[in-house]
Amino acid sequence: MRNLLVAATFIGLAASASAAVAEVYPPSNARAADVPNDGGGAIEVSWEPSPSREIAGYRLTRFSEGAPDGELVAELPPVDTAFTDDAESESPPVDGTPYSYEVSAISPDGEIAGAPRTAQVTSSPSWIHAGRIANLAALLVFVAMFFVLVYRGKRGKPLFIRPIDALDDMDDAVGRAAEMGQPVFYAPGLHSITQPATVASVSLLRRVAERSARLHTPVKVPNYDPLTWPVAQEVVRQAFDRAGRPEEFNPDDISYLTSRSFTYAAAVAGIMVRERTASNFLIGHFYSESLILAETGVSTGALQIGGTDSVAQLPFFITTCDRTMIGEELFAAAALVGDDPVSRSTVKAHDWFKALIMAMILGGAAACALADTGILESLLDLFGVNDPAQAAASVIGWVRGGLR
Amino acid sequence: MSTDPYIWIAAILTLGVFSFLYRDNPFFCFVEHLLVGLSTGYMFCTYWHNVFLPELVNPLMAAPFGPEAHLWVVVGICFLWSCKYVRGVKDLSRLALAFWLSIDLGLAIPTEMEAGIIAQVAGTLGVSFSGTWDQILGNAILVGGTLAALTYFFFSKAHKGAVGATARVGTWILMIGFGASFSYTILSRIYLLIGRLLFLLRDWLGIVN
Amino acid sequence: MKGGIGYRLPFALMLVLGIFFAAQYYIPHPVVQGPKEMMLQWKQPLNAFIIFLALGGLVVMHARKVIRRQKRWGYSVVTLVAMAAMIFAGMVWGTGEGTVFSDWFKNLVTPIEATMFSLLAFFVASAAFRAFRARTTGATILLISAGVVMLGLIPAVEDAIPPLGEVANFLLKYPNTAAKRAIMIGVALGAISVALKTILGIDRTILGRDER
Amino acid sequence: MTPSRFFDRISRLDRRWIFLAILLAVALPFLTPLEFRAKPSEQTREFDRALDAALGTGKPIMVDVDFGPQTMAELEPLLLGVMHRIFESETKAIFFTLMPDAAAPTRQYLSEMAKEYGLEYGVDYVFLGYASSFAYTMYGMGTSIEKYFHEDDRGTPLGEIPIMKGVERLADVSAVVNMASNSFPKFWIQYGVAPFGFDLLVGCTAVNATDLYLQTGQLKGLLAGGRAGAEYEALLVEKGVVSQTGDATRGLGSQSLALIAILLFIVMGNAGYFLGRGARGPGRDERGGRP
Repeated sequence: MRNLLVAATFIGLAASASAAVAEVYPPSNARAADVPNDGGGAIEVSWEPSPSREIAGYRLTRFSEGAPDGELVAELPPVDTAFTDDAESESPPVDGTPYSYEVSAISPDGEIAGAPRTAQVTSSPSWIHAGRIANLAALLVFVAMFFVLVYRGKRGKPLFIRPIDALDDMDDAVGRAAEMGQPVFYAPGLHSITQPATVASVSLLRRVAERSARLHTPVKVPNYDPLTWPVAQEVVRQAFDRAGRPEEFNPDDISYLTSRSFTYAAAVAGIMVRERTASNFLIGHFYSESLILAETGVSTGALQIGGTDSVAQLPFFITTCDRTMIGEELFAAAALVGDDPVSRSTVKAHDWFKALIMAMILGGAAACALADTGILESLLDLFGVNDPAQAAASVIGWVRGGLR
Repeated sequence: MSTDPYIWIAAILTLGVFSFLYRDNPFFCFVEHLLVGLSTGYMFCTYWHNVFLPELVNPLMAAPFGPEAHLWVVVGICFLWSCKYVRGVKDLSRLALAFWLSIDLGLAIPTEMEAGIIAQVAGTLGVSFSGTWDQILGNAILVGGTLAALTYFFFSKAHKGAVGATARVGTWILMIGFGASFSYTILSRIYLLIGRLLFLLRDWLGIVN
Repeated sequence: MKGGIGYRLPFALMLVLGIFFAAQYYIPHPVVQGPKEMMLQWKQPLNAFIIFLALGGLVVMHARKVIRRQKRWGYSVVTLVAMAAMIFAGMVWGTGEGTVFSDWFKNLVTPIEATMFSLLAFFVASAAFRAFRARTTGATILLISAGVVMLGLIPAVEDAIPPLGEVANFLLKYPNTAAKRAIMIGVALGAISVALKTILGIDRTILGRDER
Repeated sequence: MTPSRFFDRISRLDRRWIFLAILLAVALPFLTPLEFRAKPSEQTREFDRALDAALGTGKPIMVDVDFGPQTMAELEPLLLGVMHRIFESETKAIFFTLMPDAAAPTRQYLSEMAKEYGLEYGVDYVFLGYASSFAYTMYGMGTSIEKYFHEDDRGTPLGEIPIMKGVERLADVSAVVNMASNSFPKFWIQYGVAPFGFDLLVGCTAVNATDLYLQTGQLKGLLAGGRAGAEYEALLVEKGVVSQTGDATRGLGSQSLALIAILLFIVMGNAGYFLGRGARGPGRDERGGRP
């Protein structure tokens, strides 16, 4: 409706400005099509601009069985060459009803020239998003690898996984705190427990807590996320139960602080300094405050083990922690921590998929290099491909388009 | 010098935080505890006024069985979660937790695939090898570096021989990246400090214009 | 009890909903998108509710400290009073622009948090001093990369040695991107794997329960 | 004290000395008449050329301000420079924000500018206030601005504001300038420039610039961080738009001194490490560079 008003002002202004009568030609090649990959109720109409030099705008009219005389959909400024008739229209298209559209050009003095009506189209919702099929295919490949390895893990097939140094260091760090008679500190990151990195972090927290419980060492876990807090509390409580020392568990050690990152940083800095934590674990997803936490830990002389999936914070953990789990290492460590054969074998699924990715990158880059040096074209020619230049261009187009 | 009492209070609190750089002290401890109280109070009120009332309580009060009646499920989930604190029915809270976990973890699977894998792979395999020599070299490093760094993340192969050598190059690529990003961050951090110093020197003391 | 329905039901719920939320990404049809949007709408009020519970936990913890006269209990009083004052202001006079609540936020919370943030300027320096030392090959490369970029960022140095800025840009554009991409690919694989393991009930750390 | 003991001491210097040095390095340029001059880089000139081209069209320009008090020191000079440039050329400007924290400072900058240039609200400039759901808003403004900002900051419906006549969507303005401390420029590219194809000019923090450098093709201009702010101030003085440089130029001094201080400390650290080896037993404080 607003489009209408503005175009109307447009036309009015333009009409008063130029009194000369100019002939107006209609736009050409008007066509309508269902918008793909959507939930239905949308039709896209497009056209080539009118050859008239000066037009006031376009008018879009829709015809259907219910409105054989047509209903106005929109009036549009002259720069437009497409319009989507969807839920924002006065009466949105109904799925399953055939519509045809007429696009007409309006001259500055209100003259109207219509293009032939488009063919009839019906909008419909899609069951599959065509642009995401590559994603789905990749996921299915990964899931297949995952299940093959889970199956092999269940059958107890031995497999080699390289040791992750940080895991051993974690045990040593707890031992160090116990020797010094000072608490262990564990920050599970700023994300909710529903995010993968926090899930991995809590798996590691369980190991740290179990070891601490056996060594009579308290674990301080200040939380930023209100949902991670009760889960972390439960995990630590269970660890103390399993170690047979439920009486040593202090629920106040696993506390909720606040969900504002620099308030959290201030409070954590206070805890590190005042509780004199001997070993600090900073594992999970962090933001800019990561360096405040880690540098404060350095100043108290604590042994620090970092691990994060946050690419931007890794440089700070690398410079301030004694050991850092970089990205995927965090997830791998979490999978290996329980010595569960099924969990262990899933790590191998990462490797299989990574090998596939590396092969694709190598192949794609090699194809690009061959194409850019002209070798690809001569190769295709050698194999008797018709129109090698065209073939090479389409291969590279596919590669550069992200294999879609 | 400022006459606004708020500026004075803010300036004193600012100094309290800076005092932590020298060592922990009661003043910083006070500021820290004050901040925790104020910020959690702030969180309570904003969530109450901006989320809890308009998105749950008000729609249900206005029309308990209207179009937003599905929000009763939220009340149900809150109830289940609260069972955590009741002996005997504690297990019911796991249902609520399962709901939370399934949404975010389910969503994470396709979106990680898209942003973390497909976008990154597509950006790497279609690089251009035409242009100036530094662009060609750069793109070669981009492809080779990505492959080497990915090799570092191989867990089911011992890092020995050719794999070990490639993985080693991979760690170097990682280190170059970490070093460069670290340095680039310094600039923005210095400006944060400039901002606080300007507050102290200009807004509070007025010795800088 | 381990195989009991009470233990299994949450896993079943998570399996069904988890697969639904992964699959909806590929299915634009309203039959799928409608329920998805509805459930996503639930997240915000639920989030508010768990925050209220967590704040309750914080109050209980500090109250316990005060009552038991634990170490530094006085500071817990500060926290409790500040929180009560803020909530009182926000509930009685509202939270809009110009209220006491927003004034306190702007003049008390913001400056302290901004100062905490600005401590990073000091910490990047002390971290650089300690970490950028040519001890091992890795550390040497870290040192060189960081040093070159830092030098390139000083205008006077860049004027004196023009290629320095270009080298810094080169490092940032190519090896840095390679490193970031490799990390992101690895993180994505790890995240998908953890999500699958949790949804399928292979990893029961979070939703499991002590069987004793 | 033997030399190796001395160097060992240096390698384990108390970090509070470093803090003191940084404090002095950052504060000195503000307390002393120490002058640092920035030379406008090609990138900064390119930004100005793009802005100049937009101002030359005679259409209003849109400015999206997305930074709060925390990143003000870095981004304020960029925004003020652009504001001077716009109002000096007597171009109409539409301001808005997609970040709640940015509303109050934007209001204040605009009232100062209005005083300086004698601008009339609603005619020469307008502030549309804050809109939530940034991605939807960016995308939606390609088709209708009014749908996302029903009324301006003072509660006037958009239809009644003179400056908004004929400004229906992003295609009706000459360019969008985004001053952001977060990743909003990336979203503008994704949700605005890609589907609707208008001119986007960006001012961002140095931290976020690393991501944007790779997308320079989609930006008409990029000012990254305080250094670009100083360069832009110098450029505006050169063009006679303003009479003297401001905070960013002094900030450039702080930045240079602090970087030099950090570099000196790194050199000291390495010297201490290698020359002080003799005095050091096997120690643990060897962090960094180890994954």
